[in-house]
Amino acid sequence: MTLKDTAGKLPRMDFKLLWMRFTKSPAAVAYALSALLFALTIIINPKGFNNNFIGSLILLTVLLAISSAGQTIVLIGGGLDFSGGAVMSAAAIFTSFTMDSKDGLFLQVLVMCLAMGAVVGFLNGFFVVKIGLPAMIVTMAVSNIVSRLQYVLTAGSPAGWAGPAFINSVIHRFFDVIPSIVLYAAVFFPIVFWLLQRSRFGKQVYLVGNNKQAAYLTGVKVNWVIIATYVISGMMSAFAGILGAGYKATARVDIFSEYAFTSLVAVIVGGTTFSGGVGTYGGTIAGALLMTVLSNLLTTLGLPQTMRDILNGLIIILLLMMYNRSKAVRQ
Amino acid sequence: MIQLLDISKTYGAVQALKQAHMTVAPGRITALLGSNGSGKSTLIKILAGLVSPNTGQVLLDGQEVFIRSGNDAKALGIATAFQDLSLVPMMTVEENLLLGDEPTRLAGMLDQGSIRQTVASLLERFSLKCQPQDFVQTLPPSTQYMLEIAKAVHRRPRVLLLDEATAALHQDEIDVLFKILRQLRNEGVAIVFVTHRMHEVFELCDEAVILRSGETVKSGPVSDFSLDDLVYYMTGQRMQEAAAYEGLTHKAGQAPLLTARAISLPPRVKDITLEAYAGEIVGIGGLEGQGQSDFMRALLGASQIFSGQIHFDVAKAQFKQPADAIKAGIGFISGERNREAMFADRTIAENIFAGNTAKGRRFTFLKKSAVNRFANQAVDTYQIKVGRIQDAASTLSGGNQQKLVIARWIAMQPKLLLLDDPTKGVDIHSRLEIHQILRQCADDGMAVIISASDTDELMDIADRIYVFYEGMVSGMLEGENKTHEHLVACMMGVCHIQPERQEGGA
Amino acid sequence: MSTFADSINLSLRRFRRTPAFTGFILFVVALMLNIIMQGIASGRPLAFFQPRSYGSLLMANTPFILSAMAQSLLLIVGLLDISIGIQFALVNVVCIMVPQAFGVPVWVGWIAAIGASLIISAAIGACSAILRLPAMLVGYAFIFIIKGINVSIMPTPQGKVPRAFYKAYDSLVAGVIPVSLIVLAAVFGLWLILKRRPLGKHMYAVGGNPRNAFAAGINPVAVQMKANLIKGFIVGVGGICLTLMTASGNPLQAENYGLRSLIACILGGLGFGGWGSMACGMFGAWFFVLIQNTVYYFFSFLSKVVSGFSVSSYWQNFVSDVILLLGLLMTIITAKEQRNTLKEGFINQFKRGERIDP
Amino acid sequence: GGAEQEVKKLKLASHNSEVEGNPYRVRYELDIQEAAKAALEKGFDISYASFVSNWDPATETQQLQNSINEGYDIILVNPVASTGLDPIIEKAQEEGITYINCDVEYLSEDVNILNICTDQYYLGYKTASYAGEILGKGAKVVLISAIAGNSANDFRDEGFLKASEEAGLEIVGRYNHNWSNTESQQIMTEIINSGMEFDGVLVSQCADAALAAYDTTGAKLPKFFGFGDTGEYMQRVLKINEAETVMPYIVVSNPPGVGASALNFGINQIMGKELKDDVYESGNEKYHSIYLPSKIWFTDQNQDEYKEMAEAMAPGDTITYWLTIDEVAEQYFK
Ligand SMILES: Nc1ncnc2c1ncn2[C@@H]1O[C@H](COP(=O)(O)OP(=O)(O)OP(=O)(O)O)[C@@H](O)[C@H]1O
Ligand SMILES: Nc1ncnc2c1ncn2[C@@H]1O[C@H](COP(=O)(O)OP(=O)(O)OP(=O)(O)O)[C@@H](O)[C@H]1O
Ligand SMILES: [Mg+2]
Ligand SMILES: [Mg+2]
Repeated sequence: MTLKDTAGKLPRMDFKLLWMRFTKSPAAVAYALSALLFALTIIINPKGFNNNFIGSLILLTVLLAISSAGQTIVLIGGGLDFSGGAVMSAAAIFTSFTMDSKDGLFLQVLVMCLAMGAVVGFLNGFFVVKIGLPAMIVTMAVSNIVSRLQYVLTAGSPAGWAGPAFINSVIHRFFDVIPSIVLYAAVFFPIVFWLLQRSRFGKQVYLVGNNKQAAYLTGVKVNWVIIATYVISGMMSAFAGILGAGYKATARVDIFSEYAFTSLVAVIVGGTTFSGGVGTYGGTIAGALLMTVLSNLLTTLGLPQTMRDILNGLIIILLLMMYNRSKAVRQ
Repeated sequence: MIQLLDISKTYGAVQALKQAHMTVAPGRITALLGSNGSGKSTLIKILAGLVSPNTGQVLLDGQEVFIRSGNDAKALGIATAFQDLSLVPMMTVEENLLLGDEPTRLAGMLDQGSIRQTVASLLERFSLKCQPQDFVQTLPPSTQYMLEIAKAVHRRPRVLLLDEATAALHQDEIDVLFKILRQLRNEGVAIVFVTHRMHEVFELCDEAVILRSGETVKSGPVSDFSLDDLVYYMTGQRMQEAAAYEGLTHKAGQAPLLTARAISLPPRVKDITLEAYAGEIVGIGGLEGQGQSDFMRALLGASQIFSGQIHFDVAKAQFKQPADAIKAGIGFISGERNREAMFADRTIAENIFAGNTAKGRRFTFLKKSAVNRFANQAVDTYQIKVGRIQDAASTLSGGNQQKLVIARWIAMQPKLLLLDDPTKGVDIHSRLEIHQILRQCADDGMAVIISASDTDELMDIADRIYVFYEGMVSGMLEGENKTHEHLVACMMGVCHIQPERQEGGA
Repeated sequence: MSTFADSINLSLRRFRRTPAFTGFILFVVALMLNIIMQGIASGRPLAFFQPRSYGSLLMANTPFILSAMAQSLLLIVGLLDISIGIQFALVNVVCIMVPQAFGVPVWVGWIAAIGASLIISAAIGACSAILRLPAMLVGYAFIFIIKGINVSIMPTPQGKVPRAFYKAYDSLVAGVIPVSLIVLAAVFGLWLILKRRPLGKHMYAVGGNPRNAFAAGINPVAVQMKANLIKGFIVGVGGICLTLMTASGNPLQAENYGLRSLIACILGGLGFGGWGSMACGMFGAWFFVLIQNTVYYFFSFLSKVVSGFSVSSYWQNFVSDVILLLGLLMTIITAKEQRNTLKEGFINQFKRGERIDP
Repeated sequence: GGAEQEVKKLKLASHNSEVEGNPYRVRYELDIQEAAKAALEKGFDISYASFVSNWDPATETQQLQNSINEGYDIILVNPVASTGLDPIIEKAQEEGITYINCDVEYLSEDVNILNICTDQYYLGYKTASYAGEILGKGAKVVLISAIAGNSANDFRDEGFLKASEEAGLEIVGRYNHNWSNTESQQIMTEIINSGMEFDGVLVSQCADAALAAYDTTGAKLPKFFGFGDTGEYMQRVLKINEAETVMPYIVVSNPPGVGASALNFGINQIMGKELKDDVYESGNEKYHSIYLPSKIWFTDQNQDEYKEMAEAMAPGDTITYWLTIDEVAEQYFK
């Protein structure tokens, strides 16, 4: 039975079909769940429905979504990048150090941070391809060294502040609601979308992630593509780090290290799988939104830290259950 | 003894079985036939406990039974050799053969002595030359399939299910297997035998059950059917005689598109010289493992030759990786489609477009509609049966998956197309279609090099056949030399046939 | 004579093919470095061989080594658990709080602690084996859950272990064998038995390919659950060792054993699913421990010879981490034979049953 | 006081649970180094080595054991946890090593070691009392603590609660930032988002990041903020209150120099001096803990004297100072 057969029949059937398609799209479900949790937050605490809330929701979502972009690409390509947090922190330190409360240095910072991200990404990719050990372990090792270097180079106490105009370009509120970071998103999101969905490179990433051997024999330069995903991931993390410096105004060593895991959770909740070859950036954005709303809800509930931790863990398990159950052996 | 009644099974939107039924009697070998995607494997897996049917009953000795796991099947005396194997590649031969069935002694510790003995006798019975301590993944496919069967037979089943067990076997192995199967039949074992090779049906089987699109269309004693009948029930069409092809296609004086001279690539390829002209189909024959695959991969640049020269399209060609070869206009289709060709989680459209994806500038804008148009065109041209082109490629049956892979390359219009045993496990009907497609390509000026494990197929499709034996060309069959007898003789290495035209032969 | 040499040669060649070879080489290298460095730093060439010296090294690191050994079981069945570290803290907390709250003898606390570890392991097993969720993120989620539980049971670090107990744990049997070594040997003995039982084979099969194991009549879920429970038991033992070492309770400790044990296992030659053995985890963990110890002595030595040299402590971490990366690089040479298997195994771990065999 | 002229060599091992990413601990180690150098004047040539356990009790134990084996004279420990080192302390003392615990209080009655800590209770108490002064009775505050289960945090919380009660402040929400800047900013953002009404924010350090949340959300500043002690925090509050008092705040120092002070306690002990009888009065006799009062604090009212110091600091740096050998001798020894 194909689509055409059902199309003419009762509208109820259409609904069923739509429902089926909806449940098959992790991004759609993640958005729906976000809306649900958002509504729940508001119901529990009606005062929470204010400009601040909406604004910072958008701000945090965008920041998380940008820092998860690289991870999305790497995971689709069949890898895993644990160095996102360390690269972000390094970029943030570099940004506040270089800007040192002065404006007009954005381009210089951008170029140098992206270069740094690319170098770390290249090391990741190169070692993953050459050492041939699981990406998780290799990138973790590289990430540790990036963290240690931050320390060695700043003596543990990085100096300087991000430039005021730059800070403003991240956190300014349009109409008191929309944070100006959306301007960055307006450039960044389409680039990622194009890269993954509308470029030959993106398609190659999907093929490599799905079946490396087949991709190789089909003429894809597999190692090149794998290394490129890590390089791009490093650059995107570095970019996220720059924005992070704007968000935080100043940086510390390892300030964004938690993003290594939070971004991974956002990506996975957004429907990208560990096995590679499957996933979309739209899903990741939805996952980032969901994680942000969830964190807000937990704060709204005002539970003690222990309960908050337990609930947080349980909810991650629940979210994983929605999409990330691997197939049963018996069908 | 075993009866399946009204079995239905759907995978998402695909209906694999529609109220299929089958009866298997003890002491009989039942052929389970059907074209690709007709649901044979699904039926087997239901009996093996790997697939749960949506509706229907399984009766064993008249009693309804529920097979929910491999363990249930084992308890009921059902053993299976799967089409896609059930060995654990990182474990040894010994461990695999006895997996789930290990003999123990005191306090549940493994009984090493009895393990060693059992395995040795099993290996001998199946004339297997591998060592008990070899890791399975290091063994050639045919040995792995024999192990799979040996493992099933070792269980001393009442019901033995063999899903395309012979697809990857050599003739000598098939002989061993048939001997054992006949023996088991005499012992009263009920055997279900799935195959696409019709002569095996007549040679070995007593009963036949024929599936078409998941329905049982016909069953009865094999003696009631002719070959034509079988094909008719499987496909719903009478077989058309493929017009036997004769004569050379390349004109004298035409320069060869590809020349491979004295290629060596240890350990399998020792000294191969071969030419291919635009517009012809060159066959590569030989027993499995005589260097065919390695040679093709060397042409593609997937492995580097040790010595020799390759000229492609006039220029000297020493490709470092497949990407370079493909850029130069070579296409490659592997018969190992799951491992080397399919992108199972990606859509049908993306799979068809894959060749195009790999080629060209990486950071340009790709229109979605362009991809879809390309895919739709291929689907129409090659009559691939798909639901929607946005469905995952894994929803297609084996034969259609293979057509998809072929479509992927042909749509790219390469100058030279390499096919490594592309019709393994593809049914007669689809196979003919694929042959027609290849012939069309050759007529349009493509050079096609195809290796096949099936001699009939080679005879049917190839203009010239190079026969490989132990890494060398034992014969080049052409014109009147191209006979079945010559082919088999060269395959066994007992005969050398070299055309005069070829100066630098082996 | 020559046959003896041959047989040695043969077993050596066979050993090179085993996954544990990688870890073993790293272990030997690290051990040599440690012996030399410690000898130089302390001015007594054989300082390492003093029972007190290696005894305290063993005593302090037995929990971590056990964490890697427990982790290796999970890797063999194709799972992993990064919350293994905080589970040690859970065991520790229960060990301390049960006697303190109910006035029962210490050993009752121990049994309760092993019970708690088994329950948590069963819950994690249920998520990864029965619900089939990605094991790494299950572990991540459980880090939160277990932390919450730990702090609920024991809001602040506290508690005591009777002196006799921790003195006994830190003692040497016959003056040369540390008690902790006996614990390690006992757990490893458990593995040797396990390996020679059908369950051991089934673990490899399930890790290698769950679908095919299932087809062979093995219940992958049951095997993975059993592996989780055995892991839980080892964690329980390790947690008790931790408790005896620190002689008190701390709800938030040892968290980083989770990721570190994983790295140790991979360094030691384990693959994700069906490849390697507990020996790999053990050697990998030893490598970790010995390198850390060596770096200690290295810097201690520097501060001695270079007058006015004050060690900025972050250099120690930097150097340790660089050595770990070098260790990973070194596996290119040591694990040549197992390289490809490992790569495939990693994909396999997430694809579960989707694997297409050669 | 032994021979002033003769130089006595001493080997010092500083054991710390963390350095990386923690400016406080960085400064802590630097201060110890400086204090060690300064001791030369008193005739002690101190070689310094430091070891970091990265929050792993096993590594800590092993490193301590190594230090004992290596024959260090003074072992200064900022421990991973406030319990769990009894066995190793016993060994150290058997070897005659001067073992001093500092910063994170070590809570064991079974061993007799000196605990030199900053008075954590006071930090919370001072903050909440000043908040009470500013906000008045019945005002609402939120309390963001550090890590639940950490002893320093718990002491501070006691102080916060006690003073809040005395001043009649109502605590309308309690949260944790787990000593993470990122979490601190996130949690403050979420508190603001929740639309909850409160007048002041009581926060157990990481105040800079919490304050940054007001920038990023664009919300109206609260009527009170405290406490923090980093360059970033001080620079932020000074800027906010540059022209006039916009947001009352408090800076209370939790000096990383406490380690250096502790070293000087040890040196005094090595000199053979004895502690005064009343040293535990403002401490805890049970654990032999001496609580050093926080010497520097300032608010919006007396900020001018501290402006110069604050502006010269790196954002992550904290206010530091320590007691010299003589100061320690004078204040705490007979
Ligand atoms: N796991 C699956 N998911 C979705 N569809 C499936 C799956 N397995 C089989 N199918 C579909 O079910 C149908 C029957 O497949 P089955 O494997 O039983 O065919 P078959 O007769 O064994 O074919 P072949 O001769 O090619 O092996 C096919 O259309 C196939 O695409
Ligand atoms: N999945 C597997 N199947 C079969 N053999 C394996 C598998 N994994 C590893 N092996 C091989 O089998 C050997 C088991 O024998 P051996 O006793 O030498 O193991 P080991 O690595 O030394 O571990 P241990 O010391 O714990 O027994 C492994 O070391 C390895 O070489
Ligand atoms: Mg089939
Ligand atoms: Mg062994």
